[in-house]
Amino acid sequence: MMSEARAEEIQRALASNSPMNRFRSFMKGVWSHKKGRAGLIILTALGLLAIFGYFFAPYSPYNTNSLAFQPPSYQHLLGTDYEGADIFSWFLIGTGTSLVVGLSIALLSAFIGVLVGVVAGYFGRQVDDVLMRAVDVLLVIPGFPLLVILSAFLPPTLETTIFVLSILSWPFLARVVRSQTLSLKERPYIMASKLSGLNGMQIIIRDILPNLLPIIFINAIFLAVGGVVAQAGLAFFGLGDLRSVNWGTMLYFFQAEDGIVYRAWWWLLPPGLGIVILGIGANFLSNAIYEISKASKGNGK
Amino acid sequence: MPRVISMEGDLMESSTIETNELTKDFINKRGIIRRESRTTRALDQVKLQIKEHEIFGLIGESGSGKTTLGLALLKLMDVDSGQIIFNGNNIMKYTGRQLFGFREKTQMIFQDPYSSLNPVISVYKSIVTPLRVFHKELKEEEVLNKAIETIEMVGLTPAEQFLNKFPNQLSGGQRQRIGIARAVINNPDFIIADEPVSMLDVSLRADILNILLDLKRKFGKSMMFISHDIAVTQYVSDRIAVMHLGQLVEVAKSDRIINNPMHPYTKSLIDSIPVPDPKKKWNLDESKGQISEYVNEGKNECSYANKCPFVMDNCRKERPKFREVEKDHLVACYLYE
Amino acid sequence: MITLRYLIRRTIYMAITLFIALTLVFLLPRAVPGNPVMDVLLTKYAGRINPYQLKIIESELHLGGTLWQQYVGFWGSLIHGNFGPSFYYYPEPVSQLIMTHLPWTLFLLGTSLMISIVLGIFIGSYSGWKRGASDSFLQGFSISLTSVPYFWLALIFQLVFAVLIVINGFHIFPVAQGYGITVTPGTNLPFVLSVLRHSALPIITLVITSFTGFALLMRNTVVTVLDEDYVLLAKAKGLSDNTIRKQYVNKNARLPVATSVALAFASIVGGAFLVEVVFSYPGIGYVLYNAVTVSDYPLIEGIFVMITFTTIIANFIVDLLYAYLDPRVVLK
Amino acid sequence: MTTSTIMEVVDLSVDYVLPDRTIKAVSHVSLDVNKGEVIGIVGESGSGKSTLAMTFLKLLEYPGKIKGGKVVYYGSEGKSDVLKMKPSALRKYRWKEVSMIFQSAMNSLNPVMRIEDQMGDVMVEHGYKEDEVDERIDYMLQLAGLTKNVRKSFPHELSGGMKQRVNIALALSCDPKILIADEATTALDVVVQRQILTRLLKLKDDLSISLIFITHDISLVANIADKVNVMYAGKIAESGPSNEIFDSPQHPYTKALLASIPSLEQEKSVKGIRGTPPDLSEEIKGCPFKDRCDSVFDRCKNEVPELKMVSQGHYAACHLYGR
Repeated sequence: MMSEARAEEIQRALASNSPMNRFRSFMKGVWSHKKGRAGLIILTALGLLAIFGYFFAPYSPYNTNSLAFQPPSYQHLLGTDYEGADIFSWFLIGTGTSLVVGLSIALLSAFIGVLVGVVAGYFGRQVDDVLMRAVDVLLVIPGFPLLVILSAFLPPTLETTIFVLSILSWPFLARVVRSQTLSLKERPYIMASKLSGLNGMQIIIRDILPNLLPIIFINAIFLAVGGVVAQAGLAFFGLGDLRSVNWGTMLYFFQAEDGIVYRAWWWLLPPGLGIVILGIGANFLSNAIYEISKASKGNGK
Repeated sequence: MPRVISMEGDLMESSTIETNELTKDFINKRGIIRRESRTTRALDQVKLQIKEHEIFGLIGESGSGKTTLGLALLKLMDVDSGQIIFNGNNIMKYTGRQLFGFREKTQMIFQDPYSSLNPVISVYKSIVTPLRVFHKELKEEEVLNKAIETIEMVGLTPAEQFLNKFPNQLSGGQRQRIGIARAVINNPDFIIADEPVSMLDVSLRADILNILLDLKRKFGKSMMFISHDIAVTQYVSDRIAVMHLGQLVEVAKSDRIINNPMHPYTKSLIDSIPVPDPKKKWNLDESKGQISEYVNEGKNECSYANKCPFVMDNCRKERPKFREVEKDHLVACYLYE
Repeated sequence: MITLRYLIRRTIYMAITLFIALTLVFLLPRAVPGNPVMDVLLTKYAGRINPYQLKIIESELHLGGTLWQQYVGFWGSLIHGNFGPSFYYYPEPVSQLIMTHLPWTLFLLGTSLMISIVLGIFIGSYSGWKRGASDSFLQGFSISLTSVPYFWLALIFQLVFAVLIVINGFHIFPVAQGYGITVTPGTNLPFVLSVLRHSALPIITLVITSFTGFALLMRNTVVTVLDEDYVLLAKAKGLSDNTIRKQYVNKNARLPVATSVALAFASIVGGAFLVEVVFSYPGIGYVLYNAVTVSDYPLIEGIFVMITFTTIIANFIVDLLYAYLDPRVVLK
Repeated sequence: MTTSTIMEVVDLSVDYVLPDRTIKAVSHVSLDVNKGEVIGIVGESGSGKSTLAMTFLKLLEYPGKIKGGKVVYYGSEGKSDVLKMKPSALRKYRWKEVSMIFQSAMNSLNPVMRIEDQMGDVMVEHGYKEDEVDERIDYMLQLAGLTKNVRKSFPHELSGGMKQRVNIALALSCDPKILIADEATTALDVVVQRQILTRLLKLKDDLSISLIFITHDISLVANIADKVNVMYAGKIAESGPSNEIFDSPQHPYTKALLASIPSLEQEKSVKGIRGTPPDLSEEIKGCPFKDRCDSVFDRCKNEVPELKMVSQGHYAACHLYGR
């Protein structure tokens, strides 16, 4: 029998492997990675802006008591728009809406994409054929015109936009997840799990999904950014809820109300730069995750 | 020990697993962009018996169907026709509970130490899975004790240093030992070791082979040892079967296969093995061979007919049956009829 | 290698895709409660279209009868290339409108895609071959560009090059439109020059936002290919760098780029549409934008069908091109 | 060196310089290659044998770095250090003087070029005339045991064995003086391996070239090499005529290696070598084999053993031998 001390030692060793600990050490890895840290800082800053921006907004976005098309000043840090509303307030509040839209799209489409991809990849045969044909068709049909036609017929709300964009965003992830699943499925350790009596769902949850996490996470980040951009594009096209305050509607009104004629650069820059910064943060973070997961899986040969 | 009468009427010891006329075709046609479709017979009426407490070696070149046979025996791949008898039961149609019961009794050791362990699962979690699934009644402490015992049995001491490791923190040899520990922890009746040392450095192979021999000695496991390396196979196996393009061509005790190969294919195989002895330098006059590629297309003929220097008309008319040419030495070749 | 069998299969596949897309177009307005098409006709266009014309439109758009009758009628019209009349430009047929504006979009798309691919392959190949400084520049450049919305960049360019910068009273580029008001459309030099000048900013916008994708992909594959044994063997053979690069590296590295063109096409269409809106460029995107603004449903549907068709054909061409570039691919 | 020496490696060291560490892949290796000789270089993974082969053609790339030493080639125009050659001279030297069959010959053919073009470009590069090239392609394919119609094929249309033969044809296409085969048959089945190797050895005799045969398979070396170099941790542990190496191995590593492989000839129980090779990115004190060696003694821990002669032409780097 084992000695008491040894048993304790073993217990301690096993405990250090809890999921919480692994997540913590993963985050530590991201933080100590140069790009990862930059990405985390950028995205956290934007996230904080999204959550608390509303409280810091100096004006209501519907307060149109000031003069129109004023350049930045102390009263209006980012100037005013065609109605005299404060652009800085619009931007702060719009950040929240835009990010919520992006995040919802990412969650919804990642969920569909992963589900379809894993099921098609793991169970194969007819299930795979049917699902992948659907994915192929959706990938071939040009996304933007389809978005336009869907949005044109559906009620113009933010929920519609999220729904429509999610429906159109998942196929690519599904394909990525499927091809990864196909290659994972052939690994001997999956066979070992089968031999150990695990069933399909158990294998997917235990063996396949954890290996896909980095790639799912990376794709979800880009789905979120893509969602923000696509929502802005739709809004710019006059589709979706134009009463909602977000980066997309800011750009729509800039175009529709001749911001260009008034040379209102202070109106044009904030929403676009917001998107660009979001994109850079996402890129940094995903690069870091990719490199870290590659290094940790490195076979050490 | 119960004695049963085999198909040929010989008296045989009881077998753990046996197959009857196992046949499997691969038809290449998948995807929109695809290459020529043709049928390849990967298993061609394979008939064998693996006895209790024996290590049964299976040798053959790449593409001979030896891995397919391994997967078929463990029901990891479906076959087209034939029978697999495990512990006296025909397992061909097993699904659900029956398959689950069969899984409990079988295991496999894989070739690639790098992809046979899930990179995101710790050593401990990896090896205790079979216990957790098949023996839900075991207490956490019992599982742990069994894990430690098994890890030390495969030569990794002290075990606690390894429990918590992830595969990328282990060397190839250590990974392969963990793979073995996972295969034996549930005490299965039958294990398939598919090229378990071919991806390891030469100096590490011997220890793995000795572990397998130990397992047999201590626990009397039945094992099928699949390999392309005849010297290695001979070292661990009691009997050896030679496979060529889906057909078994010769089965005998290990030393008989090596010292008295009969089938022309076995002969050329044994002949081609490099021997660590400079006095046996290769004769350079045999370098005429054209490389030609044949596959088993499922015709009723000897799979070696296209390459065999002794080929006769018979060989292409009907495939030769196994004959017992000397005691326990089966050869499928018309030269011995 | 391409077989007849493949061509047939592929055609069937394309037909199925188109069928699904069109059925979607048919079902969508009918799935929304309270027929939005009729609503729009009755409210928005109440004064402009008289009740008699309304009846004609209703039958031309197959808005009456059972769903199945409507569906059959819908297909009947489509086969004749008839998408019905535009609401806004009534009674001009949708097909006519599309035909007038399609060349503009094809010009914009074709030119930018071509420049992007060539530029991407060239820069990516160079950067992958050299690694080092140009490499991190490309990475940084593309990281900051990948998420830039096409239309925002277009607006910036418009603001800077067509509004803010004035040299001797002249702007470098025009603010909007497809050609100047002083030229007459036709095959005359002033018109051609005017068209080129007007399309410069839209094309530059599209190229800048899309070439980095190709460049980065090319760069990454070049780096991978450089590690291949056949490149090492080519070096061992004593071949010149030039030969190695052309025959061994680029020939292999451009294959994934070719596959990516199909996906890029679908995405650049959206970009082009938005950019057209910014520059009021007389292409399909601008027409679609106007159609959306005035709820001109037949026009929206017609444009969607046409763009889907174009994309499917483009995909097919890319596949053939791929089979031509890679001897391992058998299209069967 | 002797008059028939064609290549001489002198005190060669190669490092892989990575951002966070430096791996001493090859350290202080010296060896001679004589005309018409088959030199075997054996070693396990990470022993530096492939890195060594790369230096013969000066093919090392980032992060590989030559730390010191020479690779002297005795050509028709006198001797020259390969590692100091200018790019133009180097291009003339490669393939014309020394050619190579690579480790994964399966992947060493360009998938999008026809076989004849891949054989042709190198001949044109080395000055063969157009019509001559055409004939030579057929001739070389035939030498390697292939038929003419292979020349129009793309690599994916050939089997593993055929590709390997194409590689032999390619390697011989410019009449080299030395042919390096780096794990050239590792991926092949034993029967095909034997066919290909016997043909290669026969061609070597007919064309009187030298062969440097690199492998992890010590038995294979016994069957074909005249002289053997056993590498361990980037160094030559033992070198000598092959019958001496196999009949009376001196270095404990060679002995252990031979004891670890099962043999068809005699019934013996095999024994692995305990432990693992040392991490070459760390400073190794003393003998690199000391932690795995059964005959280790004090001196091994501090002093690096030099290659010392144990009998005529037979050297071992071990403190047990020599003074």
